[in-house]
Amino acid sequence: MTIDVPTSRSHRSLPQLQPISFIGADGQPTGVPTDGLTIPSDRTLLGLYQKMVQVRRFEAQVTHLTRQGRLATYPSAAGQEAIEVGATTALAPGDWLFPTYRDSASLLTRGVPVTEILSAFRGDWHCGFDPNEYHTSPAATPLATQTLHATGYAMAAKLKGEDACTLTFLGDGASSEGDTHEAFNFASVWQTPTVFVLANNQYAISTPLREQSNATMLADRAAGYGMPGIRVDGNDIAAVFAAVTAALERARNGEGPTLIECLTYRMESHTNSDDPTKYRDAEEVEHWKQFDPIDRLEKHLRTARILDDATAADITASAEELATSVRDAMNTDAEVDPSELFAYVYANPRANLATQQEKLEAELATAAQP
Amino acid sequence: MTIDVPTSRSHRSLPQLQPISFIGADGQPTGVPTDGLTIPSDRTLLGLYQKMVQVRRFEAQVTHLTRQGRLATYPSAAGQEAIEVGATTALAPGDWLFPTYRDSASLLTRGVPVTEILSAFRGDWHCGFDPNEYHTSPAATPLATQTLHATGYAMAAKLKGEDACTLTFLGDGASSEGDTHEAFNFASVWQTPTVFVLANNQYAISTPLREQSNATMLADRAAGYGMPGIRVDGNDIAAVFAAVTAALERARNGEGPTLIECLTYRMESHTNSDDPTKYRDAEEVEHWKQFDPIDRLEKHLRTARILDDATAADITASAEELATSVRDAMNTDAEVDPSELFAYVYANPRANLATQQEKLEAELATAAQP
Amino acid sequence: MTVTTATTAEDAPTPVSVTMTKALNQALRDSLSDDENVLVFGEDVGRLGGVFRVTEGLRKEFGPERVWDSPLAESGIVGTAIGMAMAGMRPVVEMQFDAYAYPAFEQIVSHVAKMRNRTKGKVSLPLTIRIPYAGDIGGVEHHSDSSEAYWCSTPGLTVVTPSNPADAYSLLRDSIASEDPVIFMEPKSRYWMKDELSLPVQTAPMDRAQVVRVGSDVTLLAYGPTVRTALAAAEEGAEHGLAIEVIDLRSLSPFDDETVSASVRKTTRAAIIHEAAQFGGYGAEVAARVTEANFTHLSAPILRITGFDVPYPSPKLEEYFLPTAERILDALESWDWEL
Amino acid sequence: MTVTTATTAEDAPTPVSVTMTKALNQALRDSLSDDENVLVFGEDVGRLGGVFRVTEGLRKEFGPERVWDSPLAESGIVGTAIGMAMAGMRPVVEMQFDAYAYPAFEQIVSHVAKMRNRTKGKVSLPLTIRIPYAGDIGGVEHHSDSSEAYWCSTPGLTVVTPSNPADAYSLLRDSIASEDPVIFMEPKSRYWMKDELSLPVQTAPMDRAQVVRVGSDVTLLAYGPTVRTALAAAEEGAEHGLAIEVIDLRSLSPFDDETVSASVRKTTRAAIIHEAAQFGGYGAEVAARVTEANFTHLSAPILRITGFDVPYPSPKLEEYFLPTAERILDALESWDWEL
Ligand SMILES: Cc1ncc(C[n+]2csc(CCOP(=O)(O)OP(=O)(O)O)c2C)c(N)n1
Ligand SMILES: Cc1ncc(C[n+]2csc(CCOP(=O)(O)OP(=O)(O)O)c2C)c(N)n1
Ligand SMILES: [Mg+2]
Ligand SMILES: [Mg+2]
Repeated sequence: MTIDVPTSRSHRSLPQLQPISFIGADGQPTGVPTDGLTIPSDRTLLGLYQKMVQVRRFEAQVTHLTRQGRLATYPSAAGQEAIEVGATTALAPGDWLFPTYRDSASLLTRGVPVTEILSAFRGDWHCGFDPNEYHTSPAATPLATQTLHATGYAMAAKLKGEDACTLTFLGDGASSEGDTHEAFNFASVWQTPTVFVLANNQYAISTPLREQSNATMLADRAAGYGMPGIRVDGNDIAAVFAAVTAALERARNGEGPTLIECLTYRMESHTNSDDPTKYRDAEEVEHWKQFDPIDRLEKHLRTARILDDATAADITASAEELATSVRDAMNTDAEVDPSELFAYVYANPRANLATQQEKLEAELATAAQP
Repeated sequence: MTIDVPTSRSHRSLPQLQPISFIGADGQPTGVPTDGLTIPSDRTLLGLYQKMVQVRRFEAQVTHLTRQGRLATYPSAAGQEAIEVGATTALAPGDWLFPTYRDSASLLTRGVPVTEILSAFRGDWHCGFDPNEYHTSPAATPLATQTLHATGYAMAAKLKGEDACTLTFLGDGASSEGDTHEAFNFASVWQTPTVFVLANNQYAISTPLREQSNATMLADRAAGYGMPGIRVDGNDIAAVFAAVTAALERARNGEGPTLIECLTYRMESHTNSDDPTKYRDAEEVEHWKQFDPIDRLEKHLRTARILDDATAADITASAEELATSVRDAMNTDAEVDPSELFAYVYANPRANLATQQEKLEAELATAAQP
Repeated sequence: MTVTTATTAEDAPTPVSVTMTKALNQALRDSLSDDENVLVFGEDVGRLGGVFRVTEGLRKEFGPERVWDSPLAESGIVGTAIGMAMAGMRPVVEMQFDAYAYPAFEQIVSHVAKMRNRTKGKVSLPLTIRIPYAGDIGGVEHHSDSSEAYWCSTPGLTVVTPSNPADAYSLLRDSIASEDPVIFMEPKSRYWMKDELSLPVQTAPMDRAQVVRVGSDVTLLAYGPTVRTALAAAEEGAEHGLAIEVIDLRSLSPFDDETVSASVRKTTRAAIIHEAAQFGGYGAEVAARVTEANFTHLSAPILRITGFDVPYPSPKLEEYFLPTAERILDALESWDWEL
Repeated sequence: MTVTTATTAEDAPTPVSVTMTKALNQALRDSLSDDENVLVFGEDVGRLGGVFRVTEGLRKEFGPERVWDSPLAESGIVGTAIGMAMAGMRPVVEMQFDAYAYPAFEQIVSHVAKMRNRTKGKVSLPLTIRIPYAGDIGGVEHHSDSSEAYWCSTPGLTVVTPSNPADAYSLLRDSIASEDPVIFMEPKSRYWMKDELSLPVQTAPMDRAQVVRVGSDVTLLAYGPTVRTALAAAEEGAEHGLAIEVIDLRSLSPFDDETVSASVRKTTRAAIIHEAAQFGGYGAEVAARVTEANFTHLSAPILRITGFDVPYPSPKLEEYFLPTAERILDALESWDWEL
């Protein structure tokens, strides 16, 4: 006679080893089993392609401006465009996005204006946009903390009977933080409509994945929470988009959260102040170039005759337009108002802040005198 | 062409669904597959039986004294004796144990004197014993924090080339804390000789397991760290002892950590100030009585003719002796010395503490005057 | 000191004896009734009604979609509460004991405190974090911390603490209604304190201190668990001809400079009483700011009568650690009263 | 202000220009060489040498078994360091930025600070937690916190902070050698500050403050990043005939009452300067205790010249937030100098 503990009927299996991928690095179908996912239509892929080209141009431009000193710092997602664009595009407008410092490209995809995206990195103000307008949380810098916000937001939506799902990005490094565990667990216990998109770019600053985790894959974590986990080629936007779309559909149907591990590689340094030669070889970076997310989609679209030279030229032109607008935006220095230091700390006004503000204003007035 | 990410050859599989159990609740062999574990010898089982009887008597006696007000509070492990005794006995003397508030029985098994175990609950001093003497950390109250200490200690042992392993207990509730995740991850990445014994007693105070986790089983977590996980019937000490022994052997061989989930049930209230009728039925408690760890081992040992009435009487007598010594120990009130408030805070003496101590001593001297 | 809401003579409710626990419970019940966005969750706050029974009966009354037991993880509790508040809810979460808020420290300090500021006021977080604090109940280690200094030194947080049932009700309702996130600190040793009271009750505004005993010789500043101690000292002082004024701070952040300065300018002497250790404790801020604002009016330095600079002790040593009425009176004697 | 270890004239090393980063690096190197129990680990401290390059070259020199990159989890880093210290090691861990020590808050406050006390001295935790703190380097949000108040109000912790390369070396070596756990706070904006120096160097004992400029009119108390600011103010003050004494506190906990009181009794006026917000900041403790100990000697209240009571601002607003030499001199003017 053995003990009988009720066994939950939750999701329990380890993801397939081979990352799901529709379009190979050579632009050809990979033939990898797809775990029920279907490749997006060529129309959809063309749209995603266009956005990726824009995003890449954006990243390049901002990185350049940062080197010139127009921005204090900038963490580029160059090389990870398929994740930024693929995951974000799958969202409905009413869904909420919970990005990190690395995800400016997702903000761009979400429609946040350039100056508002770059506010933090230019040093104007922490969050430059109105989260409620774009249904997008301020980009989180304290790692993994946003995974819990995404879970909580989704829980509220669920309780209110609203349709909104949440999607949050996190990195391979952030996956080691306690908050990530707590978010996975809360989301699965509460069956919140949340999608966790783990951009596994092989490094947390200088720390390689093998010193971050001993798991065969990070998506293996999901089973321990009774949550579906899946691993996709994060440089194949068809796979990313399909996986996120399917996860959002499940979420909307009340079937709870999903963990999607997207394998990718950070092509740039961590931020402009990083020196990647200290911890990785030029060959490794070279090696990853062949898996470029844009190249392969371009090959696919050209083979499928969805993309021709004229369209490609239009797309490049519109990306150049964006780059110009970024340059222009960063050329005019934003005015900052020292009084704003005190304006938003509390909803209920405080005497000590008022006094300090007066002092500062008096000081500035004196300094302004001839 | 698909991306090629090196795949770690770490442990990757979900544990068998049926908890490993040698001796069924009826004292008969269960026939459950044992995943390579072997049942301990009857000699060993007799020793374990004796310790469990002692431990149960201890828990009953202390609970009784607590109800009488001799102790401030007491979290009993009644019903969980197989885990306390089975896991602790498997340790070598040089190994280190990292217990929690629930694990007084493991301290007893480790040889810590009764008054030193109960110091904290009687309100004398936080930790009543010398951790270095018993190779046992102070019992941790902040949940899950000790899992990291166990991992760190094991890492130091590994770095020093010492043979010591570490074992830590944690509960189903504690498994939700971020620290648990971090400990599993650090231990597996560093391949430390650590055994995590998760006593899943179905409740965290009032919170039932299904609101704590949506996983099929908590042992499923292990795969996500590339660590072996196993689930055993935590009320079958043969299974617990075998699993911990095997895990310690692997650990000593440099094969890294193991997670062992032990299914069990907390027969008493959380502590004496808890009221379990608010969250669980009497029937549920009744139901679990049939899986009692001591009853079944007694049946087995009697069937195997390892235990006869005379030995059983000896064992009961020695448990009674222990109970008497507990009563005696708790009847004499420990002296406390107010100056000790200041004695151990810092190794380097501090002027502010000296001043405060002087003040307190002056105050006490005045109060003592007729 | 407490005022019931205005009612006509006929339907004025008869005051009954109410514990602080009951008052808090009623405040949660009334907030849950009045605003469907209010949610209550945390460890054991559902079926059990919390380890101190503050949430007793609420799950039954409002259902598990409004009041529920969360998994055991404080960062998770606060972190998800942040998300819920972003979605327009007003979560009220419980940290089971003071030291068990520490796992949530990053979420509280880096997000709860800063969200409104970083979004230029676009996102408020109207959430309430209930923290039972302080000692004097014979708790084992890690169960008697007084963590107010951590929260008070964090810009963006509002920190309040009641010392009696009426304030417990009123301050908790105001905290839940506030657009700013509030750290609501509940003095464990006063949970079972009773007052004659009829609920609902609205006491002073949540950012004001209250003079709870008038005196002309000394001002004692106290909050939460030490208000009773200060009142006892005042009582005893009176027997020796010392007229002690006692102020219950109620709001630790913001600090009510106006009320306190008025009193100190009258008495010219003040002491702050708290359980937490002295070094870097909240009393340091009180002493520093009250001195700065009233330096020329002071006849003596502001004293801090507090716990010692050591970790909170085990139960048998508590009595030596905690500030008592005697210790307060002894300390007052240390002043040079001729000045 | 700095003293090189005694050597004979011949083999006295020639002082060279050393940054604080380099001095810290050398202190780690020398500690690793001298004691095989010293371990260095944390996020990116290995191959990269830390984001501020403080651990540069150490992995190469001592191997990945002494110096290595850990998984990214601060509670994990401190929690495992505790276990290692229990096993007799002397871990030195890095929190990458000040706000990223918060996930480790529970491990630091509930264990690091208390282990020795709870075991009656049987288990010491000789571990050093390095925390780069404060702002003035144009960091984005969460990269410029000054968290010293949290640690200083926690009994059981020792908190030190250097303001110059020589102290950086000496204090770090002393911290690693200490049986008590030390929070070692490194002022980010001073990392690249250079001094002529020959290492090794032993400056004042780690629990002592240092008078770094002598004056008779006012005492400025500063630490870490604000020492330079205070010295600049003193320089400027001298031009206006104000003789300002500057004390570098160095040790925040314990506080060197002796050195500070001696100075304050001489000058009768003091101000404490820090970057952190004022309310509940470390300056409150300084003002409170110095006032209490020297009340009758003071001609004016102790001023706190600090950051405002708001979250640390984004880079473009930093200059308005940070205490400057001008703001210090302005504040001193607010005193009634006739008193
Ligand atoms: C809690 C916390 N600890 C440390 C840091 C400092 N930090 C910023 S980014 C980073 C690496 C993150 O790596 P990963 O999660 O893989 O994301 P990636 O940068 O590769 O996109 C670190 C350590 C932080 N932001 N938050
Ligand atoms: C960090 C932390 N949070 C909350 C608590 C309060 N607490 C003490 S025991 C307990 C339940 C623990 O449940 P579990 O881990 O299953 O262990 P069990 O008591 O069942 O043995 C809680 C919530 C604590 N001690 N530490
Ligand atoms: Mg990464
Ligand atoms: Mg349990």
